[in-house]
Amino acid sequence: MKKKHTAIIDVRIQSDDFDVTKENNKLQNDEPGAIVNFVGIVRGFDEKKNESIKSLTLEHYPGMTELEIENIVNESCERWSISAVTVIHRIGKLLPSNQIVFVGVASKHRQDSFDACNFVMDWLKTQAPFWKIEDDGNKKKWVEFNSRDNDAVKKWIV
Amino acid sequence: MKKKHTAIIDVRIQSDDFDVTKENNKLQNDEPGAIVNFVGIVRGFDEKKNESIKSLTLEHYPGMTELEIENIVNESCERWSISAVTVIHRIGKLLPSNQIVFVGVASKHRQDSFDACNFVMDWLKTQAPFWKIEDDGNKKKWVEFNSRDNDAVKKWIV
Amino acid sequence: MIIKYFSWIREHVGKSEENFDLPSNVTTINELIEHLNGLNNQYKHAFAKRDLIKIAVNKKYSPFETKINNNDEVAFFPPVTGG
Amino acid sequence: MIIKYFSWIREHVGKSEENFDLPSNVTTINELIEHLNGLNNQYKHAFAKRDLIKIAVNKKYSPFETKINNNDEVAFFPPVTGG
Repeated sequence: MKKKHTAIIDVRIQSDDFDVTKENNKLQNDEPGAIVNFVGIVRGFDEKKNESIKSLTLEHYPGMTELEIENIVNESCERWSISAVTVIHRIGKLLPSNQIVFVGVASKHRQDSFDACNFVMDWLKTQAPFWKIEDDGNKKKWVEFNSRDNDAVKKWIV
Repeated sequence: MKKKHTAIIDVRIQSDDFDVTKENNKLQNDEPGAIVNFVGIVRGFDEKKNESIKSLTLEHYPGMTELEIENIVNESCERWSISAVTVIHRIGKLLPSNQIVFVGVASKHRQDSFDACNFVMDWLKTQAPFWKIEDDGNKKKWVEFNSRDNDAVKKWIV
Repeated sequence: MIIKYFSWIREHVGKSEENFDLPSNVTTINELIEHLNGLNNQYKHAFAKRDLIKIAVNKKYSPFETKINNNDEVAFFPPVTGG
Repeated sequence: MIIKYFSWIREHVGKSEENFDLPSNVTTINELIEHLNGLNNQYKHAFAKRDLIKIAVNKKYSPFETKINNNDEVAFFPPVTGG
């Protein structure tokens, strides 16, 4: 049985930075008791390749990106009782320590927010059409898909 | 086997509000790739009692509160790879829509932050010596312990 | 010993903290509660529902059977409701 | 039809998008890739590793066997790396 869809959903793809406090204020619809945020941060070091990173640049598939993220968010709203969800993903050039992605979920009971936020991030990593290219100062390399991310979504497949 | 303890831990009990953006900036130790935040919000309605709430007031056991939260945070640092944890819990009088509690966890890999943040909140709810009294405008009532919270910690007991 | 009371237990007892000379025949939390119950009805009322009483000895959760001495800090409070 | 290319597939093909008249004998994604491979080595290079190619037809993930027609928007890209 599917839950009634009353969550306020906000999905944004933007080059601008975001402010978590402001985003949390917007999530305060329908008196949530709980807000869970995920913030992804650009790291300055690639452990797999043992290389430092000067910058990375993100491209995406406009139109499909929004559709995919909305599908994931809608699915999370069917699985958990949620009052509002915001997903922001930055594109363009980003530097180490920059914020890259925000997922904020508001709900009455905290476990719904924890699970839905985790679910949205896991699926976003495997489904949303973004691609990163890393610049170490000398050469640029496309980031390879991380198989950990395929493992991460398995916990949601029942 | 226990993990090496290198996380930066910050536990604060305060009447002042907090700013999630500022707290996240402080959590950016050791180049985390992921930050997960939990923010608890005062609700203006008690569903169990079907009553609106004008305000609530929190008291706690100074000294023991900090010890209990530090124990919980230390335990989370042994279970997951974490670079920094901040816990802020407000005391005194709070109004509906006010922030009441913040748990922020930074880590390299996102699942560590999700699990540790969830773990800290669940144990904080059952172990940290805080007590809430609700004021509906006419009378004040001590909030009763929620048995859901005892169920919530069971998932961490292995 | 210092005894601290919180939440509605504090309200029933009528104080948040007291300095208390532990009698030599009182050696456990259980015996302390019995002793206090004998002093007046406020304690009796506060301690009436044992399953709603949590105990900390020196700021650590402790069971009713815990041995105590006159240097300890003992606290009585209901199940917690923070977060 | 519109064909879009992303990430290193875009770099190999040398363009991000093209308008393409679908020949009548090309009815699936598999056949489209074979057809493009016959045009020049850039396509051949781009499509060399099938297990690294994801396909979207009209902005939805689709398998290699998907039937296509001249009104579709087809996109080729490697496994995603956002977040």
